[in-house]
Amino acid sequence: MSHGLLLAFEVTILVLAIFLGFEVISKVPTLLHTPLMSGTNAIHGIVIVGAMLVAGLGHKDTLTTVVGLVAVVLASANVVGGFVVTDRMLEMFRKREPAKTPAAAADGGAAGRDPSKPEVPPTQ
Amino acid sequence: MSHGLLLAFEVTILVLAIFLGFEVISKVPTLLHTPLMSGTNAIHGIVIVGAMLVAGLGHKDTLTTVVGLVAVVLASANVVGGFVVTDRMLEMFRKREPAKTPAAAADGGAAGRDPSKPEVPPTQ
Amino acid sequence: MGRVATDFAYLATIVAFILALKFLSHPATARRGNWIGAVGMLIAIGVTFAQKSVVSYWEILVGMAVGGSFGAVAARRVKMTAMPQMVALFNGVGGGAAALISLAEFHVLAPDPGRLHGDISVSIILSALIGSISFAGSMVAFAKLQELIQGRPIVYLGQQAVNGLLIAAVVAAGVAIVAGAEKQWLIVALILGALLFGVLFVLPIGGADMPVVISLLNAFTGIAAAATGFELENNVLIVSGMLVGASGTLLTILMGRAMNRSIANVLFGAFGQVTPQAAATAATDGGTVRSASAEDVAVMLAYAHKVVFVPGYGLAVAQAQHDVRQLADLLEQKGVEVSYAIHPVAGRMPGHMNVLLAEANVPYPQLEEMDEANSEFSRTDVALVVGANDVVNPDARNNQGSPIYGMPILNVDQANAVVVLKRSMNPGFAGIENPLFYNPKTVMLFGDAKDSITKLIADVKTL
Amino acid sequence: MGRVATDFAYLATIVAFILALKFLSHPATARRGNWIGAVGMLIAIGVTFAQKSVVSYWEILVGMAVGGSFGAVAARRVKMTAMPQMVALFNGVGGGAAALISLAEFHVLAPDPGRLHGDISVSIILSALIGSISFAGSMVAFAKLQELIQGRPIVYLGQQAVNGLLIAAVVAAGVAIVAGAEKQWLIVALILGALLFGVLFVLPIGGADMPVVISLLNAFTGIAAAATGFELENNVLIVSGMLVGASGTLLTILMGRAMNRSIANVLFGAFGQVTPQAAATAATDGGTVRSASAEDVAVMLAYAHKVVFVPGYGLAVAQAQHDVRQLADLLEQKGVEVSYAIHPVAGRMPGHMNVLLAEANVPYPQLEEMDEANSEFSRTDVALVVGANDVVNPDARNNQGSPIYGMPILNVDQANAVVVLKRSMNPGFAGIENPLFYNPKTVMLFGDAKDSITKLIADVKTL
Ligand SMILES: NC(=O)c1ccc[n+]([C@@H]2O[C@H](COP(=O)([O-])OP(=O)(O)OC[C@H]3O[C@@H](n4cnc5c(N)ncnc54)[C@H](OP(=O)(O)O)[C@@H]3O)[C@@H](O)[C@H]2O)c1
Ligand SMILES: NC(=O)c1ccc[n+]([C@@H]2O[C@H](COP(=O)([O-])OP(=O)(O)OC[C@H]3O[C@@H](n4cnc5c(N)ncnc54)[C@H](OP(=O)(O)O)[C@@H]3O)[C@@H](O)[C@H]2O)c1
Repeated sequence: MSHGLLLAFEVTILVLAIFLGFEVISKVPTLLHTPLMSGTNAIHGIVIVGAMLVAGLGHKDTLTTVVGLVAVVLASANVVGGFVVTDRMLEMFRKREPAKTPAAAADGGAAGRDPSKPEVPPTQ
Repeated sequence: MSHGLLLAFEVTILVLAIFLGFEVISKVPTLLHTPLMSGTNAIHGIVIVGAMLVAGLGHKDTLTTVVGLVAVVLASANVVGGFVVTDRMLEMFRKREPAKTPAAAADGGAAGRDPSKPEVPPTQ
Repeated sequence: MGRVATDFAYLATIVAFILALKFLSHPATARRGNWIGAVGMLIAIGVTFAQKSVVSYWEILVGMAVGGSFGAVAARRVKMTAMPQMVALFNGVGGGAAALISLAEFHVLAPDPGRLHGDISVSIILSALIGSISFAGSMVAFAKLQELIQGRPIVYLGQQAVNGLLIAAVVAAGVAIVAGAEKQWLIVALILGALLFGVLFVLPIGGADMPVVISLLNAFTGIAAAATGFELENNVLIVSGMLVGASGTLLTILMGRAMNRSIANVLFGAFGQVTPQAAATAATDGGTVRSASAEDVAVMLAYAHKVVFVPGYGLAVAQAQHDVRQLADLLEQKGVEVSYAIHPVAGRMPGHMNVLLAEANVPYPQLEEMDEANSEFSRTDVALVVGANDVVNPDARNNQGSPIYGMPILNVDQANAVVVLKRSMNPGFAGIENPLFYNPKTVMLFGDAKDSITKLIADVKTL
Repeated sequence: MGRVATDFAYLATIVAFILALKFLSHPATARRGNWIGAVGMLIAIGVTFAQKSVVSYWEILVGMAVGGSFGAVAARRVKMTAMPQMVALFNGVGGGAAALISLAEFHVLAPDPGRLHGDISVSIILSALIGSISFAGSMVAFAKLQELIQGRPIVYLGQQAVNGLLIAAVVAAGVAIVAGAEKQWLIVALILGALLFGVLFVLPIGGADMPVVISLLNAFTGIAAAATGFELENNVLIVSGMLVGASGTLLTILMGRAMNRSIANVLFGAFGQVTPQAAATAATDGGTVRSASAEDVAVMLAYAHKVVFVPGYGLAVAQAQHDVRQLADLLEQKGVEVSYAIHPVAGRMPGHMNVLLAEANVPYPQLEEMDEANSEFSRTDVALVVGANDVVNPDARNNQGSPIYGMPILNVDQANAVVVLKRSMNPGFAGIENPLFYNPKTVMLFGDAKDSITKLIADVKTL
């Protein structure tokens, strides 16, 4: 397979990825815009693969070594920070799900409560 | 590029096409199920490319010639018939859009009406 | 045209097909989508002609002329109501073409055993196998819908076992070929076995389930085309075939869901057999059926404020759409408010009623989808059910034991009065009793829908 | 691991990322989606380690330890309210990494001019260019949001012309390289020029528009990563990068749409400048503003049947979410029905209010989206607007000349009474006057939101 054919295949792959990217996101609720931005941010941390390929080369000169090392540092920060920040954001959102007030206005039932149970109504 | 690498690229392309196919169709109204079935039917008529590649070969034996020719006949029927049938179906659906009975009950005002105007109630 | 240029040119076809699918999924753009797909196909054909390895132009052109004109004529001539079998036919020939390509490729590439790359032989086998099943299955579907053979499910004892053994044998032949036994007779045997399997697979499925089956076989042909792409190392075949394979699979599931049936139930349930107990319950109900004359019904209609037509499969059978439209116009002239309630799976293919009524030029604003229609039955004087049955069966709402329980229906029983036009007390597609007919609000007007409507027109005119 | 095995293994990463995106798009599965993405990334890293050409493990491991621990600590430590600048930071470093990879590749591959394939040099240029812009732009966005530099748009005469000339020069350098002038200094100059352009491009954009800009730069980094994939002939980079490039572009458009602004307006409109005429109209309105004391408001709240809290950007600034929750609990104990009306673009990032209120453990059923909330204002006694302004501005509904005309708003003016908590009569993000404050139904409670709420809590307790 020639270099040109390889390129043709790569471009085909690129085009499919463009359509797929658009389709998947097409109907996302406003609520998720920020976490989704952050999640895709983590995904483009995939440049770490490129950084590893450069930094991992044997017999390289000083410039390549330094540039490769810095690229790995930056890409790793992107990957780890990206996924962790996204997870923290989504953890916040998730808290919303359980809810449901057992309406324990004055029944003093607080003692018997399991702390791992879904949210307890705010009746402090 | 080795045969194996070519295959790896082809499989990548295949996987992207699977996801894309699912995503694009995911929210289609019942009304369009039949025309969509027919439209995708026309698209897989793309086997005509394969049939042409076989039938177009030079120096082929009788079996290949006959099989290739029959394949071209079948694939062409698929392509032409598929697109024409789909178009006829969708033409029927389209008829719904314009409609517009010029509601010329007894007011005689039909003369002054702009036919491009939005829908008028059907009270003929 | 060199290989690289070819691949880039084919990319245009790929993009066109993706856009075609996107456009086809929206009512307003669907027709344009079909055209975009056709343009993409033209590009692919042009590019293929320009390929170096393609030298025998005449054979191709003759083949195209023959196949293309057959396709064009058949597609132009067919009646709107025969669309599903046309789709089946075109789907089948596509699958057949894929299988033949694989046969020829095998013949060309494997003069001696043990010469093929594993992935090439796997794709040749898959394309031959799936393409053949799709061809044979589609032909049976065509024959059933065209009533060349009996539409009812054909079942016999041990059917599943026979089918299972057959497909196992076919797969074994495939494995042998991939393992290196690259003999001509093996692939021919494989194709013949797959053809037989295709026939046996579709025979036990009821005629009315054919749209779903055709959709599935459509996905099959797509997958066969994609496999052909691997054989020929051709991206446009891989992508286009697999787009159809994936979207067709999803569409099949969606179609089943619209009927509230699983795909397994459609394929192996032999739905639509004559079920004795369904007929038996008919009398047990104890309710009485009131039958009315056309004159009575004409009076009801003419003096109503609001009449809703509820078309079903019987309308298609009787080809009564033009007469219905005429009756509706007549009633409107008399000041009656008229509309049509369209159930998504009324008839035998999705969108069936829309196509029929559009053919009769029914004005679009009078067509109401299920939810809209259901919100209006309570203020409807007469619901006129024309050859519909299952889609107005209140058991779907009330009777947990009913096979159609859970399917959303048109609640015609909320109208002040219901008139049902059908020929007998026979059940509809699901083969079950309909309590609506025993409802005191309901009167039956027996007879062919077209005849009954014609009489109603005559009678309304005299009022 | 050979090249072919590597490519198949990377396919697992591609599938994981596609699934991650699909899951991230639905509230119920979003968190799982993020995890699937992380697993995909781990696979890709493992596969890359196993590649033959990767021999210097230690450098990579040291780099990962440094970068990874910085990322982890920063991401763990950051306050919820500082999320947008964190995302900007991580986005920037990703873009920087892409640019550096291209620099190194160029250095390795092009010791002499005229040696690179055209597509390789084009992708090196694109990745260096776009990656650098993304890096510099993200850093400016970070600095603006972190208030290291002034958030207001920085504008000067001829700005667009300067930016235009700069980008033209950078592109010219790129074209020269592709044309064969493969000199080290040219690509270094290109990177420096792109960095400067990134800074100048983001400086004139207002701090509050930063979420949209970050989303755009996010797409940029994705595209840079895809270009890196072409350089290295690596599919996982091409697909993953382009998925982010495409989905990020669409997300940017959707974010703009949610604010009823075009992307061009966000990027070049310098929205949020001090607009003199906006301040001028303040007095002309002629209406009077009623200011109330905390005691008065406490009485209104305690004796209401239904109170709706309307949080906005001021709530985030004042960090008053915990106090608001406390006040709401107190009111509930007194038998008042309490809910929160969440506008989709209240605050400075989509979902901002949800994150803040979730942090304060506000029960989910009390959070109401815009449409739901709007249907209830007419039966609301008091709408308590806490640091919101534009999202409750009736001009968006009534005044065709308003810059925010057409944006859907929370119709608090349909409540019986409105209380607005803010520090002054200053406008909000859009820099425009709000007639709500002059509405006879409205009273203002001036002061920092946290202070005001604390006072309200104390006063309600005494009642
Ligand atoms: N639309 C789809 O995509 C699709 C696909 C597959 C299956 N289905 C199934 O098909 C059914 C559709 O429901 P449906 O209510 O439209 O039809 P149906 O339940 O099949 O009932 C049709 C009725 O029309 C009557 N009929 C037949 N020929 C007639 C004629 N010439 N004149 C007057 N009446 C005639 C029949 O009764 P007589 O024999 O007594 O006249 C029959 O009861 C559903 O069960 C659905 O799940 C739909
Ligand atoms: N959510 C997003 O994704 C997003 C992104 C970019 C832009 N935007 C834009 O941001 C705006 C959001 O509307 P909004 O109503 O939430 O905010 P806003 O219109 O910006 O108004 C915020 C108000 O809070 C007040 N405030 C500030 N600090 C305060 C404090 N410590 N205590 C009490 N009040 C304080 C300010 O008035 P004082 O100075 O008088 O106190 C200001 O009027 C919209 O225009 C939207 O288009 C949103």
